[in-house]
Amino acid sequence: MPTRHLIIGGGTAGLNAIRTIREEDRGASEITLVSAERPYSRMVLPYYLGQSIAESHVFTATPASLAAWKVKTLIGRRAAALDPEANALTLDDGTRVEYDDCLIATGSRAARPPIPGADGPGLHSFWTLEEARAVIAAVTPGRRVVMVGAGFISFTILNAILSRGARLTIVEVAPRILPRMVDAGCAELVAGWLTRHGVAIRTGVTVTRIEERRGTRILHVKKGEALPADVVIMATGIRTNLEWLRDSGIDMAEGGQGGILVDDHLRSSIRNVYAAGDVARGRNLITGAPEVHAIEPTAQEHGRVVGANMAGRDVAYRGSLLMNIVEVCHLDIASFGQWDDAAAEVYTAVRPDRSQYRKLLFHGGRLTGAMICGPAKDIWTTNDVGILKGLVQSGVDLSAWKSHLERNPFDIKPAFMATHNPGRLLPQTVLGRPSSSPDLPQSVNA
Amino acid sequence: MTATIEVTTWVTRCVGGDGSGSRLFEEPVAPDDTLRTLLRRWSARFPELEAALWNPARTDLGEHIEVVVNDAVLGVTHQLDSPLQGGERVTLLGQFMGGAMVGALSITCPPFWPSKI
Amino acid sequence: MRVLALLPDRCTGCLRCELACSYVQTGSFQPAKSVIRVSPFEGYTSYAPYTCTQCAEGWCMTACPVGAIRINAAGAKDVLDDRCVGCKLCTIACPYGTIFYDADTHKAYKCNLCDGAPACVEACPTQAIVYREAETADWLGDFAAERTARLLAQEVA
Amino acid sequence: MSPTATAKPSSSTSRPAQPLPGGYAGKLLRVNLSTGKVWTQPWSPDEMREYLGGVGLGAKILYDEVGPKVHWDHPENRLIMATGPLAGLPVWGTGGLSVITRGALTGGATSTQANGFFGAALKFSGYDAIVIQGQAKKLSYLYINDDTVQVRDAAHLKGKDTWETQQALEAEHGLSGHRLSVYSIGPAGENLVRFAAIQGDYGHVASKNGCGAVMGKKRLKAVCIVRGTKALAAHDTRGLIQAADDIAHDLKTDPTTSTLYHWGTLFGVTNLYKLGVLPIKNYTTNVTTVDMAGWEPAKLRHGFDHRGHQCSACGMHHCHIQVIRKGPHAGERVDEPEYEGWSGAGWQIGVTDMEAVSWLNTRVDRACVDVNEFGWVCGWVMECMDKGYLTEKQVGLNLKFGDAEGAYRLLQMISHREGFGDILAEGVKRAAEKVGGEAARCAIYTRKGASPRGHDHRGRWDEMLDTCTSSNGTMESANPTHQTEIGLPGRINPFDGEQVARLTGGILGRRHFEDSLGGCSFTFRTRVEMLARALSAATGWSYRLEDAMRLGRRTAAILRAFNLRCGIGPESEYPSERYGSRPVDGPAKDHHVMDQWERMLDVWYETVGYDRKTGKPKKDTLHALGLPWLAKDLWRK
Repeated sequence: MPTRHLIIGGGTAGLNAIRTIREEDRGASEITLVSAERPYSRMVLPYYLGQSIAESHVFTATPASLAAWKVKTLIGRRAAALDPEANALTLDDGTRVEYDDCLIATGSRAARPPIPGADGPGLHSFWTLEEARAVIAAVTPGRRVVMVGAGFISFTILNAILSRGARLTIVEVAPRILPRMVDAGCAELVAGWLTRHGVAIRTGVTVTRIEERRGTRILHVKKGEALPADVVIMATGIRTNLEWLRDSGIDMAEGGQGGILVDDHLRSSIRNVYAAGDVARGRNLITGAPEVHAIEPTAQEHGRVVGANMAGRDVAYRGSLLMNIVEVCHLDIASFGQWDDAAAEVYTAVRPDRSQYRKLLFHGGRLTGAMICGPAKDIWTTNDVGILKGLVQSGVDLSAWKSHLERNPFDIKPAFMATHNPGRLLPQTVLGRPSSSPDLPQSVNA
Repeated sequence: MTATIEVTTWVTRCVGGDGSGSRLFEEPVAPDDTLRTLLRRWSARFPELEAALWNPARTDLGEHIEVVVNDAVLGVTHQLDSPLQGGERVTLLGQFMGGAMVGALSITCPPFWPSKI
Repeated sequence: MRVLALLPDRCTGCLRCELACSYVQTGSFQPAKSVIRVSPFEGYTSYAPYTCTQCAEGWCMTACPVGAIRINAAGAKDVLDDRCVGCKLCTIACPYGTIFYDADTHKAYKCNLCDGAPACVEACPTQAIVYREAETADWLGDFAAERTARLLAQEVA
Repeated sequence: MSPTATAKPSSSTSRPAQPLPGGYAGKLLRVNLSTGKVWTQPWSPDEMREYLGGVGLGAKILYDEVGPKVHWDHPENRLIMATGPLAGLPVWGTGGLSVITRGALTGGATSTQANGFFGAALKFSGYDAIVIQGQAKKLSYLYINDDTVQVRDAAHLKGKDTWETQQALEAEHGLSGHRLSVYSIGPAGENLVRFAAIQGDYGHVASKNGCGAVMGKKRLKAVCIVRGTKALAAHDTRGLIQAADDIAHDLKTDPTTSTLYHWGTLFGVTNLYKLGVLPIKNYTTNVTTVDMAGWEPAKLRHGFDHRGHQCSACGMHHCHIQVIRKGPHAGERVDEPEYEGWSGAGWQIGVTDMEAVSWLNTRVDRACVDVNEFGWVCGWVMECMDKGYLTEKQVGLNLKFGDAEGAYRLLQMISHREGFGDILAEGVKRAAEKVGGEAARCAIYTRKGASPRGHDHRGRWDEMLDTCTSSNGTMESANPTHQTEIGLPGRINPFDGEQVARLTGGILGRRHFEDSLGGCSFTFRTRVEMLARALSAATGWSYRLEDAMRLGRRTAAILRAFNLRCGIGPESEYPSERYGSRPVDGPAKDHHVMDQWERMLDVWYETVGYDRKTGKPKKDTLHALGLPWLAKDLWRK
């Protein structure tokens, strides 16, 4: 009898697991996908909002491609309870699905702060496709949009909101923008850039209450004037979808970001139950510590590693690198690894006239974190993004280069080459083999 | 009775050299030899040199080898049909600037990158 | 597979490869849009071209959330313009710094080996870029180490 | 740029929209250093077609905007840094820059070329040329990053030599290699040395007629351009690349150009020596006991740690950075001397130690004066001291032929105008006139104030005639290249003045055409027909050999008209006594150019169609060249 794989969650982790299983077994096993939504890519929703792509573009699998992959689908159903002893999942409609092994990849959802009025109707989050549709309907030319939260999520949709012709104000409780993605120096540069591009930014502002007055939302704040808004988007963080596992007996971290504890094969405390993506407390590549990254690249690698292991290979995972990139008004901002490490030796440089910022963080000779900011048009910005990632990823010894880089943190390419990074990186693959083109539906049929 | 023929610069490539340095040849001079008869006889031994030194009809010199006789460019003390006494030093000097297109008929390479568009 | 072998000792830094590449990328000469990029390694005296290694992992390809990067007939990872949304995930996933974002088209772009007839190879007047059957390798490492060592020594002095 | 406007900037408004031809950025960058104002000026396809770019464009702007009372040091003098339609395209060696201005040596027009990446960077930034006027209040530099153009304070660059200036700007902007092209003056330019040059990209020099003094007078230390991100299109890219390939093939395989391809101009030393054209010790001799076999190109390169340092898109093995092997300057990185360096910083001043020449040559570029004029000045001082015409007390040091370190000290004195250096900084003609007596009779220059390239023109009459009759402060026809293509004989008697004059006049225009395209005179040493083909493919207009020569001759005529307006006429078309003397030994010993000079001038004037008496291009000539407006200007009386 073929092995029965169960994938719970149709996001990045789940889909990558399915694709990898099929790359490995060419269709020999049974795969069942349980997903509350049709599989789509959250990463591209901002481009749908910004009208540069059609809605159809967001889907990462279609009924036809899932059929071609020979995946049995239970779309629109939520997982309700897992019984690891019985190797069975119960869905919200009571259906029971049995498995030989399963992957928990139920992801996360937008969180709302406990502000009076913040959970009322007419207030938006931007996380799911459904929420994106609502924002699209609400944000029209000339409308006053207030985004609460100046973090990564709000920055990913900033361009799209402006491109829809709305007027945008960003309100942030912290004293500066992007508190969890960049440091203060970079934040200042970005804030200046955004202000010059017509975005109103109010930092250090605590929203105390949101009320509705004749169709207009009024955001009352602790100090200063209340803000009127036609549309309010709450971009105040996310929460993992793990409540349904409460009684499963699977080990999870308490407090903090929570998350399912996993080993280096991304197995949970139950041997045939894997976890991946936002719900998994996976290994950090740099520190080795288990943590929830809740970023797309981590979900993707998790999914592939799990898929390979479910398909019977023995693939240990080295860990994921924390990394983010966002472009706002043609300014690129990216960070890698432990960019916010107080214990690190830090070199920074700013070129205010070119809106460029660099930060390099070292432990000894090793680059453990990096930050880069600069105009997207500047070819040397985009050139160096990947090189910084490579240096952090390879963990090469840069001792000989430290004083050079301290003087000029922008001049990274010679250091990258001279320390033989391409040579170190070339043998590295996530699955211990070359990756395939992601066009599996056709090749499975063939 | 001989004349010394000195071959220098790129012209040495036509007589088995590497394009630098110089090569010396002692060539017997017959009683009724002119510079032309001497050079015609001598250059016939080196097909590449012959093609470079003379025009295609072999009636006159080509245009990118300077012929210097006893430190004077041809045309000053010697013409091509001047008689030789023996003991002359005839230098074949590759022009390093100037000259005419004779040997280098352009070979058009097949178009490459435009084919992409 | 045939790969772009980069032979830095032959490079004189004329940047003709960048002209050729940008022409293939954009239809005009605009080295800022080239995906092969020549950098200096010892002040103004040592240059070398650098471009995608077409690595086995294909970090850009696996990172793409919409499957916009595929392997083409020449074996190169290639961006499908009509799929790419311009999210830049590939640019942070690639540890080599060889996939770029075009601010004009809002798409990622990279070396696709010109579908098997690389323009940079044709354009290079010193054969510093050769398209040949080989394992891809760290083409510049030794060269860069040698040339930059003197530079670093001077800085210390 | 309307043909009749004089001495005022043209309006940039209300031009009919015409599609931009291929190869052009379409705009001129204008900078007024007095006011700090920076603006752009579109130029029309009609103007592009008739003036091309480079010296063609520059000559026209100079004629239109610099009146006779605007001397070289007047704030309203224009410093034009122009490139041309092939710059930035994949034809070999097309990073070209032409500097056009009213120069400090002749007081007339200057057109002097350099390469590297400046021209390409300019085009990729969206400009075909920079036209600089006015005078900054304090030392400044011009920064260009696409549309961001700023006049910036250069106090921190004061006194720096040109290589130091480029390094400082690279560090300041965090851009090295070809990501930042810098052309600057050295101390010599800052101190208004009359033969100060403009150097860029480590070894490329626009050196003639004191263009660096003009830049210094404007208090402009440097122009630096970030590579630029704009697109440049060719009309017919396939045709352009085919033409570029054909030119490259020609350069590699044609017997004469293949020498340049492999060795650059290094062959000059041994070749020209054999013809008596290598200047040795200020024209006091043409023979040496040095074994010339050691001066063959391979020997000049052998053992140096060499680095190719080519210009934009170039495949020649021409420009190199080398490291000094031994001696007091071992380890120093220098730009491999061109022939002119081996001659001006070497043979002309009696220095035959290769390491020393190599070092001194780059030091000349860094202090930034013209290496030829430096050679004539320095060699003149050496000879005069040797003969007792100048004393150690006068000069401030004892300088002998062959003393490279002493020559360097003299260079420093000149570039800082210290002591006797202040007189020498005026150039060899003015210094000789000032010192007078027997010393004056040893100096090598033209009566116009220009001086020869690094040759002994007493064995190369075509170049002497060219140097004396030219309107750009140096040779303007240069040595013949593929002259049979335009119906001229491939071989002449070099000591038959009439033949020489006919050839020199006959090739007039070719060089002006080349220098209008934005490329290098060495990679353009192919047939004009091939260049015209590349230009046609780039622009979409059809140019043939005749068009090329006509356009070049137009430019020559405009420059000549400019000079005549400045009062520089046929009366000054003579070499100095020493320059035109009879060689005392060597291959050209029996030939004295002055015996035939008047006849040479007659024939030259007849050949180029200029009036022998007034020096003006004849009315017919101007009409034939399509310059009726210039005919009106010149012959209105």
